[in-house]
Amino acid sequence: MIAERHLNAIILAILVVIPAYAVIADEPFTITLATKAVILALAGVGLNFALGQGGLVSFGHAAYFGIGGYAMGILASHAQSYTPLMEVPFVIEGTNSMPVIWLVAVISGGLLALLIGALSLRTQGVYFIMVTLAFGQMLYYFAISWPAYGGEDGLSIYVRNQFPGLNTLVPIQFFGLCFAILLIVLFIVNRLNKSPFGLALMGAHQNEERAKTVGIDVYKMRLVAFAISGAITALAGALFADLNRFVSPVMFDWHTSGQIMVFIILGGVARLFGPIVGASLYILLEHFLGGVSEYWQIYLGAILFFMVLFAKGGIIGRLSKKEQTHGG
Amino acid sequence: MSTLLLIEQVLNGLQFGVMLFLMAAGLTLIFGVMGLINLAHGSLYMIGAFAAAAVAGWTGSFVLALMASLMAAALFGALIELTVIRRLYARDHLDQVLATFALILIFSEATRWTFGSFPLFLDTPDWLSGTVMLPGGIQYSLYRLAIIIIGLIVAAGLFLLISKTRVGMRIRAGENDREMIGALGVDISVLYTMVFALGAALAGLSGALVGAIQSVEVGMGEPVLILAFVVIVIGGIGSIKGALAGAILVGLTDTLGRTVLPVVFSTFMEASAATSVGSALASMLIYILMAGVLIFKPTGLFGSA
Amino acid sequence: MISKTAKHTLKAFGAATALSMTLATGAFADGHGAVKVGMITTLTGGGAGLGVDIRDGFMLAVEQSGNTNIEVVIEDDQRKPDVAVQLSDKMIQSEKVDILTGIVWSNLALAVVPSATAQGKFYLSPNAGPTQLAGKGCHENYFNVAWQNDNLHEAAGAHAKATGYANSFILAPNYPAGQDALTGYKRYYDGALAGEVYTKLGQTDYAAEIAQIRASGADSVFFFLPGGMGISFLKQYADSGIELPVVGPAFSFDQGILQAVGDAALGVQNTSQWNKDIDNAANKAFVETFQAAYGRLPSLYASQGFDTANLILSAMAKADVKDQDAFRAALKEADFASVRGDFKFGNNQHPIQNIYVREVIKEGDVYTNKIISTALTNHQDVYAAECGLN
Amino acid sequence: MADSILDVRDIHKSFGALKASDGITLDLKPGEIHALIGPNGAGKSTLIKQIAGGLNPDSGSVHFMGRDVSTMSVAARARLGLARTFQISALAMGYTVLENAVLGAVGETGSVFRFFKPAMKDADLLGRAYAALDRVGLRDQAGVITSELSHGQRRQLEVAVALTLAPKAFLMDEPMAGMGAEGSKELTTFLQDLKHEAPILLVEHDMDAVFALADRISVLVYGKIIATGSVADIRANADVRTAYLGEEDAA
Repeated sequence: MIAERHLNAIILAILVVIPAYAVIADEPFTITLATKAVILALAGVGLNFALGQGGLVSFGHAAYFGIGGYAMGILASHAQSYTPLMEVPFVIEGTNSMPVIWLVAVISGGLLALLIGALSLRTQGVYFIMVTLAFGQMLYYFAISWPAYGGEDGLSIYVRNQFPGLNTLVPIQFFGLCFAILLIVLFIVNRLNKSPFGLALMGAHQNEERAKTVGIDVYKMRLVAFAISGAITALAGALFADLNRFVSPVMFDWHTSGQIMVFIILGGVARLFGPIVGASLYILLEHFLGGVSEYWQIYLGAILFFMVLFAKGGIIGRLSKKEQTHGG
Repeated sequence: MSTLLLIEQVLNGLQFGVMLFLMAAGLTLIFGVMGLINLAHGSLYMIGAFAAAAVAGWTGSFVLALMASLMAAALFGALIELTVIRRLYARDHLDQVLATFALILIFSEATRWTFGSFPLFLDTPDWLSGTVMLPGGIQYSLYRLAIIIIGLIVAAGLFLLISKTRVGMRIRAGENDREMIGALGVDISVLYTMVFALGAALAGLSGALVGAIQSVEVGMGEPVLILAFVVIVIGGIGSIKGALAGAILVGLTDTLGRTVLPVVFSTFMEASAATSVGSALASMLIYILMAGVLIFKPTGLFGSA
Repeated sequence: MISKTAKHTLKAFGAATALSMTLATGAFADGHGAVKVGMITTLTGGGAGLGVDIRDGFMLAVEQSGNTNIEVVIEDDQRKPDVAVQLSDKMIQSEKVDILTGIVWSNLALAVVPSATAQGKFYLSPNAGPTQLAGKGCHENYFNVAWQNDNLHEAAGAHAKATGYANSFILAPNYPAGQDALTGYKRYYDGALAGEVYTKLGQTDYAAEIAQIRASGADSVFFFLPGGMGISFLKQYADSGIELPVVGPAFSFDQGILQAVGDAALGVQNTSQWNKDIDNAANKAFVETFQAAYGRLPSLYASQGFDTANLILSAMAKADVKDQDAFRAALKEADFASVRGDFKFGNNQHPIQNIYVREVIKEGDVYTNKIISTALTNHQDVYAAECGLN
Repeated sequence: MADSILDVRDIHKSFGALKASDGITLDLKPGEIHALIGPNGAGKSTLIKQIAGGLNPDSGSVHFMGRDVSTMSVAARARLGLARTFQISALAMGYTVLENAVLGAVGETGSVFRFFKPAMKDADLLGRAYAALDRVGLRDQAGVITSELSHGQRRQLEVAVALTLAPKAFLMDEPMAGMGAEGSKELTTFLQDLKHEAPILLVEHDMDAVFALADRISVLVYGKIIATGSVADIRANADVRTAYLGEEDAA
C-alpha cells in the first residue's frame, strides 16, 4: 500500500518510459498503443469529472467523444477537399490545424453537453443513466443515416492534422502531444476538484440535500460540471480521430460509452488517475488476450467481472491507502 | 396511405410492443424488486432463442422448443443469480452496469463457442404459419397474432401473480421495503432467485418467439436490450403496468414513425431524399420519445419518485 | 487445425507443412522472397461468420500451395473501424507485413485502405468494394478480388429487367452501402418503382415494410439486407403469405446463413459472381477440399478468400514483393485459376467478371444455390472510368 | 407584522384526502425560540419542508425577511439566510468535518462558480469554517471523516454548517434527538445564546428541552395549530393537554 500521489507518479513514469523504450527498440506500434491509452484515458478523465466527482452516471458520453471526432473529421475533410464548410451567411473554411480543431471540439462538446445536460439533469438515478444513453443513441443513428459526412462509412482523413513545430505523423511526436494535453487537463481537473466548485460538486454528490440547504443551486452547478466533462471528452474524441485519421458513427455507439465507463471503474471512481490506469489496463488486456484465443472476450469479461466483485474502488483504490479528500 | 394499411400498421406496432413487453417485464421486475440494472438480460433472451433452436432441431416440435427456451433461460437465470448476481444487489448502479456488461461478453462468446459463428434455424410451426383474414379485409400473419395473444396472456398472468398471490404480495413488499420483508419471515434470497429466474424465463420466451421470425444469432439480444430499457424507463422503472404501456407506446411510435414519416416528408421534399431523411428521423424517434417523456415526467409514466 | 486464429498456431502449421512438403515444393520455395500477409477480419460478434469463412478459404489455398514462403498474421477487428485502423497500424509498424487483406465491411475498408496504400502496402480486398475506392479514389496498390459494391445489385437490376418485372418495391438499410445498393439496382432496372424504403440499420422487425409491400401493388421485391437483417426479413416475408418474386444480391442467400433461413428462401433468385456448381476444375477441387477440411460447404466469402490467397501466390511465383512494381504487375495479370472461371482486373483493379443468377434449392437436407442464368457477362463497374490508373 | 423574520400565512397542503397542512399561520420574531410541537403525523415535517422549500403549498404563502419566498427553491431561500438542520443528519459523510464546514462557507459566498483557487487553502473560507466549528466545539475533530463522528457530534456539525451561512433564521428539526443528557444540556445553553443572533424555529420531541428553551410554543395537531403561546400558556391549555400532552402521558 502506497500513498496515492506516489502511485500517480509511478503511473506517469510508466507512461513515459514505455514509449521511450519503444523508440529505442524501434517498435512504433507500442507507441501507437500508448497513444491510444493516453487518449482514451483523457476521455475517461472527462467522464470521471461528471461521474466520480459529480455522481452523474452518464451512459452517453460517446455523444461527446463522437462530436469531438466529427469536429475533426468535418473540418479536416473540408480542408482536404478545399471546399468551405458553409458559405451563408459567412464563409467558414475547413482547417487541418490541430489547435483550431481542438477548440472547435471543446466548444461543440461543451455546448452539446449543456443542451443534453439541461434536459437530462431533471432526472435522477437510473433514469439519468438511461436518458443520457438515449441521447447518445439518437446521435448514433443520426450519424449513421446522415449522408453528408459519410454515414456509417465514416470519414477518412489521409494525413494527420498539423501542429505548429511538430511532425504529427511521427508516432512519438504525436504521443508527446497527446501526453502533454493529458497532463494539462489533469492539472486543470485537479484544480477544479479542489476548488470551491469541486468541493461543492462532490458535496452534492454525497448529500444533495445538504448542498441545497447551504444555498447551492445544485442543478446549475451540475450542468456546468456536465458541460466541462463533455468538453474534455470531446477533446479526447478529436485526438482519437486524429490517431486513426478516421471518424465513424461507432464513436457514438453505446459500447463506446460503456467502455469509457469501464476505464473509470477499473481504475477507480473519482480518482484523478483512475481513468489512466483503467484505459491502459483495458488496452493491454485487449492487445494480449486477442492473441490468446478467438474467444478472448470470454477472458476479458471474466477479468472485468472479478475486478468489479473483488477490487472495490478500482485498482488505485486497491493499491493506495489514502482516501481521496479535499484535505491538505 | 390507406386507412386499412394504417390499421394494419397499428396492429404491427402493437405486436412489436407486446414483444418488447415480454422482454421489458422481466427487466422491470428485477429492477423493482432487487434494484438491479441487468444488462445481461439480453443474453438470457439469446439463450432462450438458442435453446429453442437447438430443441426444435432435435425434436421438430415448436411447443417443446418454447418450453426449452423457458427452462433454459430460467435455469441460467437462477444459476447466475445464485453464483454472481446476488453479490451485486448491494452495489451501486455503476458496478452493476460493469459487471453485467462483462456477463454479456462472456455469454456471447460462450454461445458462439458452443454453437458456432453462423445463425441457427428456427421456424414458425406449420399450425401457426400463414395468414388469417381479419375483419375489414386485413390479411394478417397468424404467428404475429399469436404473439400478441401470448403477450397479453403473460401480461394478465403477471398482473394476477402480483396482485392476487402470496408470492406477488412478497414481491410488492420487497419493492417497497426490503427490511420489512425480512421481518415478515420470508426467505428473501429465495424470493430474489425466483424473481430473477422468472424475469429470465420471460426474456427466454420472448427470444424464442422472436427467433422464429428473426435471426437466431450471437448478439441478437443487444438491440432488444436497449429497446427494453427505453421501454421500462418510459413506463417507470419497477412498474409492470408501466412496462406494458411503455412497450406499446414504443412499438407504435417506431412502427408508425418509419412508415408515416417518409410519407409526410415526401409532401414537401423530393421522393428519394424524403425516404432517406424520413427514415433517419424515424430511427431516432423512440429516443426522442423517451427524452420527451422523461423531461416532463422524470420518473416515467407510472414511476414513483 | 487451421481453424484456430492465433498466429502462433499458423506459424506452427507452416512449419509442419514445410516438413511434409519439402520435396513437392522444393522448386517453389527458392523462387522468390518471403511474403508476410496481414489479415484483418471479423472473428467475434454478430458478423463473425463472414470473417471466419474468408479466413478459412484463404488458409485453405495457402495450405494447398505448400508454399512456405508465405506467412499469415490474423487479427480480429471486432467489426469496429477504429480497431481495424489500429490493427493495420500494428501490421504495418510492428509486424512489417507486405500485404494486407481480410476486411469484410466497406466502412472498415474505407478506414484502413487509404492509409495502408499510402504507406506503400498492398491491400487485396476479399469482400468489400466501396465506391470511393473504385473511382477517383482508386490506388495502384489496391486490388479488389471480390466485386465493386454495386455489381451484384446491378446484376439484380439487369435480371429484373430481363425477367420483365415492371413495378419493383425496393428496400435497403439507411446507410451508404444500402443507398448504393438501391442506386445499383436502379441503374439496370428500368421499370417503375412501387416503393423505395430505407430501413433502420440492424432492424429486425419488418412487419411494417411487409405491409407496405402488400399494399403497394408491386410485381417484384428487391432487397439488400445483409446478415441477420436479411434472415429476419425473409422469414417474415415468407410468413406474410405474399407471393411476389424476390430478387437480391447473394449476401442474404449464402451458404452460411441459408440454413438459418430455411424454406423461406427456397426458389428465391439471387445474383452472385460465384457458386459451388460453376463448372471448372479449380472450383470442383475447392468445394471438395473445403468440405473435407472444415466439414461444411464453402460460401461466397470462402471462395473470395480462396481466390485472394491464390492471387497472392500467383504473384509470388513471378516477382519478389520487395520489388513493388514487378509484384504489382504480377498481381494485375491475375494469372491464377479462379474458382469463378474467367477473372481479370479492369483499369481500376476491380474485377471484370460474369455475374450469375442463382436460385435457392434444397439438396437433401441442405439448402444451397444453383446457377440458372448469367445476368451480366464480363461486367465492369461504372466507376472504372473515373479512375486515373490504366 | 413587519417585525417578523419568518411569516407563514394560511398554508394549505393536501396529499389526496389527507390534509397535512390545514390553514397554518405562524411567525418567528427576532431573538426568540419558537418551538413547534405535536404528535407524530401531525404534519410537522410537511410544514418544515414548505418553509424551507422543496415542497410548495397548495395555497398560502411563506414570507422571509419581508419577501414572499413561497415559490423559491431550497437553495434560494438558503441564500437569503434561512438555515436548516435535519432530523436525520444530512451531511457529506465522506468529507471531513472541516470540509463540511467549508462547504457551508462556499454556499455563503453566494457563488459556487469559483474554479481555480483550492477551497481548502482559501483563508476566508477556512476562517469562516473554523469559527463555526469553534462555536460548537468541534475544532479538534476538524480532520475526522464525518461518517466516523458520534451521533451527537453530527448534530453539532449540522449546527456548525448552518452557522457558516451567517443565517437570519434557523429551522431546526429535532436537534436534541439522540443526544445524551450531557449533550442536550450543552446544546440547550448553546441555543439560548444563539437565538440572539438569529431566531430559531424549533421542532422538538424532547419536552423538557422545549419547556426550558422556548419563548413561544405552537402546537400542531392534524395539520392545524391548536394553540400558540408562552410556556405557561401551553402548560395550562386544556385543549393541548387532551390532544397532545394527555396522549403523551398515557403512552
